[in-house]
Amino acid sequence: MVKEKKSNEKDFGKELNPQAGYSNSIKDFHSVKLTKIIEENPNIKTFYFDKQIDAKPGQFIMLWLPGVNEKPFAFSNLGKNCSITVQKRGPFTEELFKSRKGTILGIRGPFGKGFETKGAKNAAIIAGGCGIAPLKPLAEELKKNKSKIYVSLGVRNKEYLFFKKEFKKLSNELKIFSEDGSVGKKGYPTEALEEFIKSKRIDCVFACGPEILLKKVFDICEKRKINCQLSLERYVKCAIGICGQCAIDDQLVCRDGPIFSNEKLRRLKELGKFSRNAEGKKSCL
Amino acid sequence: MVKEKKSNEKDFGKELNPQAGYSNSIKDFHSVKLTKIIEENPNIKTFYFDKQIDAKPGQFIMLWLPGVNEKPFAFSNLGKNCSITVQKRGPFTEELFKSRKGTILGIRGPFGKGFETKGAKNAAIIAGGCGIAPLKPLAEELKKNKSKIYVSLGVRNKEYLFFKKEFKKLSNELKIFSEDGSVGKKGYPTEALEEFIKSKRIDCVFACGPEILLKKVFDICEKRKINCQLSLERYVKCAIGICGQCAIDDQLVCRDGPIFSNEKLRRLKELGKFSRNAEGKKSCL
Amino acid sequence: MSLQTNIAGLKLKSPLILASGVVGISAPLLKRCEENGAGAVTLKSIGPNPRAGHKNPTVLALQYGIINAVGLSNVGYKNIDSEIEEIKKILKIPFIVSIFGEKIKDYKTIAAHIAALKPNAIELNVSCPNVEKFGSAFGLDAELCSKIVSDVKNVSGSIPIIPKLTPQANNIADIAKACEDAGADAICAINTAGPGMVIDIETAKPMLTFKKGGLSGPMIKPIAIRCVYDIYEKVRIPIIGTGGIVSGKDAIEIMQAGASCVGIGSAVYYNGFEAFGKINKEMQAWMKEHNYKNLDKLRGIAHG
Amino acid sequence: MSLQTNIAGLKLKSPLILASGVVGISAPLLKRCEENGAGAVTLKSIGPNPRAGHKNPTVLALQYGIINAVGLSNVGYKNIDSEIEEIKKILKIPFIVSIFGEKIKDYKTIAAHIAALKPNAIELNVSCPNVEKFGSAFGLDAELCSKIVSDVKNVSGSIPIIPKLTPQANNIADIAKACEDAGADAICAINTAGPGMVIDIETAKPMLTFKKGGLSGPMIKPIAIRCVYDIYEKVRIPIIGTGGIVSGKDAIEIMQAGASCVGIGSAVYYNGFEAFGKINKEMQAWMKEHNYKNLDKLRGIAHG
Ligand SMILES: Cc1cc2nc3c(=O)[nH]c(=O)nc-3n(C[C@H](O)[C@H](O)[C@H](O)COP(=O)(O)OP(=O)(O)OC[C@H]3O[C@@H](n4cnc5c(N)ncnc54)[C@H](O)[C@@H]3O)c2cc1C
Ligand SMILES: Cc1cc2nc3c(=O)[nH]c(=O)nc-3n(C[C@H](O)[C@H](O)[C@H](O)COP(=O)(O)OP(=O)(O)OC[C@H]3O[C@@H](n4cnc5c(N)ncnc54)[C@H](O)[C@@H]3O)c2cc1C
Ligand SMILES: Cc1cc2nc3c(=O)[nH]c(=O)nc-3n(C[C@H](O)[C@H](O)[C@H](O)COP(=O)(O)O)c2cc1C
Ligand SMILES: Cc1cc2nc3c(=O)[nH]c(=O)nc-3n(C[C@H](O)[C@H](O)[C@H](O)COP(=O)(O)O)c2cc1C
Ligand code: FES
Ligand code: FES
Repeated sequence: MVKEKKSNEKDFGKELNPQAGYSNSIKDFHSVKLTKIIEENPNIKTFYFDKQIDAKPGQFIMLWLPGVNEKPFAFSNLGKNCSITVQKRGPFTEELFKSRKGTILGIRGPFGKGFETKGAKNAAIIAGGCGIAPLKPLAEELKKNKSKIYVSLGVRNKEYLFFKKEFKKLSNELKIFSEDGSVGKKGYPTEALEEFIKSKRIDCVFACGPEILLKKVFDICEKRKINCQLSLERYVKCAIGICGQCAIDDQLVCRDGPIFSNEKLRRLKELGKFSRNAEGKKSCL
Repeated sequence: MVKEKKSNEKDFGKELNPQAGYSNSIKDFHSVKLTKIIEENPNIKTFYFDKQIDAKPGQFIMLWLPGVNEKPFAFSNLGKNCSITVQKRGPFTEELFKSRKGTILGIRGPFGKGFETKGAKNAAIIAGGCGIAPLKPLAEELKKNKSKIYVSLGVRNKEYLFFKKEFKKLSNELKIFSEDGSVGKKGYPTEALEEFIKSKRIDCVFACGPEILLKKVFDICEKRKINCQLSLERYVKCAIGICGQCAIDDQLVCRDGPIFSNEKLRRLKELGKFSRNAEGKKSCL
Repeated sequence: MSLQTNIAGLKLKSPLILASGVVGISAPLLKRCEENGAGAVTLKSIGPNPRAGHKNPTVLALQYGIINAVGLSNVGYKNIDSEIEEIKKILKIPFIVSIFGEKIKDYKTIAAHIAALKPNAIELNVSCPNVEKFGSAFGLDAELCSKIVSDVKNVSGSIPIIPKLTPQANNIADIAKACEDAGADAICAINTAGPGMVIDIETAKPMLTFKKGGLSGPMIKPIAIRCVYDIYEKVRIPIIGTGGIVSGKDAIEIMQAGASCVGIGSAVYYNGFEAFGKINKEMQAWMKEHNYKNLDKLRGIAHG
Repeated sequence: MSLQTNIAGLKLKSPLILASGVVGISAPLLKRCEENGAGAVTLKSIGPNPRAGHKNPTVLALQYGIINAVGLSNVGYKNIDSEIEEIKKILKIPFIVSIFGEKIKDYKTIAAHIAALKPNAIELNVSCPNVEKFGSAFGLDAELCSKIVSDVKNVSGSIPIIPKLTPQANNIADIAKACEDAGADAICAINTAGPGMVIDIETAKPMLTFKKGGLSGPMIKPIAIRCVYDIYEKVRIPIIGTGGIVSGKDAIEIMQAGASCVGIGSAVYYNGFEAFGKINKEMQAWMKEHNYKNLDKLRGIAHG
């Protein structure tokens, strides 16, 4: 279902115009300026870039803070005012949160395969935490396709919720859950899924968020024989399918994913169980 | 007049299809098999290749005898049955004369600019020695353009004449000269030029052959204010405009030439005077 | 028509061997290479201690190749046993374990540990910067290479030993010879070339966090061909020719230069795991066209 | 906006300097570079004796660069006087004479002869294989480089001396430092990389008659950037950054790495003599966009 970018063959030795660029420059690299930074809430900011980058919902970029590090983030807005929405977590995101409008950064991408929205007439969207971010452009595309959209968002607490207004507009129905009940219902966003499936003739489920959540979504979909497309996360280094770091079983999240659907998910023994750190060491999720 | 290939920019990092070719292979290189070898006379042979190479009359290739050397030769037939016609002169051509049908060689090219035939209604063709070779495809193109064609060929003696039949067919008038009178008139092919100019309203003169001949043609054309296009020879090494070896004044025969017309020829102080050997040493012609 | 080869006693159904450090960090990924047509696979180099490697960016695709400074991220040889057991369980083709040392003596220690796990061969990555020789690689020094090889041969029993050389050594053929004399069973050449650096001019910063990185892919093929050619003139043990091989014709070229097998690294970027099948097919097409029944007569014929 | 630069006492209107061996064999060709915007030009290296060089093919364009084994064809330093007189007559921009030796002592002899002709600078090509050290280049050995530079400084008077280094030296920065200590006025880096080899698989023959050749053009730019970066960290004399520069942005990149001037070689293949004007224009466009009035603040900023 999800469209495969089978090879980089066509990029291979792609015509380089010395008029415009460098000789032997980095592929898919864009120097970008931050044009706008929106504080969605104390822990989450949206960073807008000054370059239009053609991408599909679910695809991601590698954001480079020169001299610091480079990490993966999914698009939260596509097209002319493209953006990423980031949750502060550790050293990299903390450093990123210090940057201002006008700061120049680098991004590589887009990478990976995006969501496939064709054929989804009644779509359910299940998101947890900053997994909410890439599902907004997905909802926009679904809306453009005239799909019906049923959304369930889950967050730790009030302070982690974002894109509520946007999803309100985009969806036919929106449910919100929080772990502490500070916003929406107390509980987890999967709770709404069974209900959606029962009452809304859901034909495709899209989900992004913590892997326990995703595993749950997958199990429900398998039981109900419904298509699902999950956006998986693994430690991403090269993003070009060469270092192997982002593997889940024999699949590379950066290139075969990050979006996976039922047929492949079924084969993944590590789903919801193991992950790999920067050394390549496997550990339990 | 002559169309310039201004830059190799568009070749720069030209799409490489790993399906078809190598990574980082030689540009413009063709592995060819000799499909036919015609002995035009004891000193001259025509070698046909099994590859179609798109080229214009006057352009040349570098012919590679693996492990031996690589030297420049102009096309004597274009299109599907392309060929070069070679006069035996020294070690390289002697070695080449030993090759058989089926031999595999390499060629690089086409290089240089070709003759520009547009606008030539009454064309004179003056050729000396193996300079006859590239002027046959030129005559064919002129004929296709419906130009009138007046040809004067000069050779050392009977044993060096070739393409007589072909030129007979192609031309409106054909004159032949030899140094010893063993074929045609005794004398030099320039002798017919003044006469052609006088009686045939010649508007463009094409010439190839020894530089003394070319200088003579040029002087006549300048005096009469007639366009001319001369195919010059210099020691060609790289053929890609980088080693400088083929220079005549500030022009590179391999890239700016080998065809030059009046405006440029006028500026060439070395025309008919100096040439450079493989060391780069200038010497009198 | 057969693509079968032998190298250092191993029988391969294809001469294509996954190069170390490229996707080869786990049993399932190696299995996927096998399924796609690899004749053998090499694990990412394993060292004395767990290492996270350098900070990202560590691997960048250039127009004509790849630049990397992964920094030898690895779990450490003490933590690799279960992965190797898994590999032995699921893989049908031979697998090679690549090891590196921060100090000379590390090679012996790690090789002894790895040999006990019975891989089909051990590759010695002597091409990484190190502490003992002020940051330059062991692979630049014939004597050190010789010492490392004989140290390892003392503990590796019947397992073939394959030193992997760096093109930064100006006398790569002499180094290969020293390795052969010390008992090496094959040579792998080459590791990445350069090193190189790429600066983002907008921020005026080197793009790799480690600043410099090794070059691989199409742009280094001429260097790999030259190295294999030079080594072939000096040694009799077989060579795994590695560097910029992305097509069947590339593979033929490096075998004509003297390689018995062909390492496949960056090609996985250009064509994904399908690179193996693609190159196998292209080799067969070329062989058919030229009436080769097998690869035996191809090796080293450019020296003729 | 100005592209003016100073290097070793020479004032250039553009930092672009024609690299040695590329079209620069005669006064009219150098003049054409000037007319197209070169800030200075370098002649093809001149040696002790007339040499025809290797048999063709000697220069081949690859997909991503050029491979050459011209073999130092030249007329010999005793036959260059009239060409240099002609150059002095018609050229307005500075010109640099590149020399090479087959033996150490050649450099001194040739430099003395050339210095008398008063070129604007003398470049020492220490990057060619030679007889004395078993076919490897003088440029691999810091001591030999130091000796060559001080020998030449003894006979060159006030004429600036610019050793040109090879990236085959693993410690290129140390070699640059040795040259600086011996009195060099600037460093040119880099000469060709590799060497490489290309085999035609249909005839199974190396395509260069000399078999191996040096690599230049876009594919070596990351190596050139790294070398210039390393050298800049160790020496204070200016650097002519050379290797794979074909665009204005490339030129900016190598200056950010530490170059004061930029060598232009293979770019002449990609864009003809117009390469100079093109790169000048692109540099100016970039500078305008980034509010640079001149090049002073650009140099070495990637080290910040
Ligand atoms: C395909 C993909 C898309 C992503 N999209 C978003 C997004 O839109 N918004 C967002 O806030 N986050 C997103 N992430 C996660 C984001 O990459 C991490 O939050 C970020 O790297 C944390 O870095 P840190 O230094 O701030 O925190 P650290 O303290 O270093 O790490 C915190 C956690 O982040 C994860 N992480 C760290 N480094 C990486 C890495 N290189 N690759 C993957 N995960 C890593 C680990 O789970 C780690 O436990 C995405 C991850 C992937 C793989
Ligand atoms: C653009 C161009 C087109 C040519 N087309 C033809 C052609 O169609 N038919 C043909 O017979 N000859 C042609 N020549 C000349 C041909 O290249 C020489 O005849 C050949 O190189 C002789 O080599 P040799 O070893 O046999 O003789 P040698 O004894 O080496 O040389 C004989 C003479 O050939 C010339 N020559 C030698 N090497 C070269 C070189 N690398 N470049 C240019 N001239 C050289 C010199 O004038 C020399 O004096 C052409 C030359 C040029 C430059
Ligand atoms: C991302 C990456 C990581 C690598 N890691 C290792 C490694 O750990 N050990 C090793 O010996 N070689 C390593 N290499 C070098 C490759 O094995 C191979 O020798 C080199 O890339 C040249 O081959 P290629 O052009 O086919 O990629 C690595 C190469 C790349 C691109
Ligand atoms: C055909 C050719 C001939 C060269 N000849 C010389 C030479 O004689 N002396 C020298 O110092 N460098 C010589 N070089 C090296 C260049 O001067 C330059 O250092 C190298 O090509 C890298 O720069 P580029 O990538 O801009 O070409 C030559 C390069 C080429 C391509
Ligand atoms: S991050 Fe390197 S293979 Fe996916
Ligand atoms: S032959 Fe090299 S420039 Fe023309």
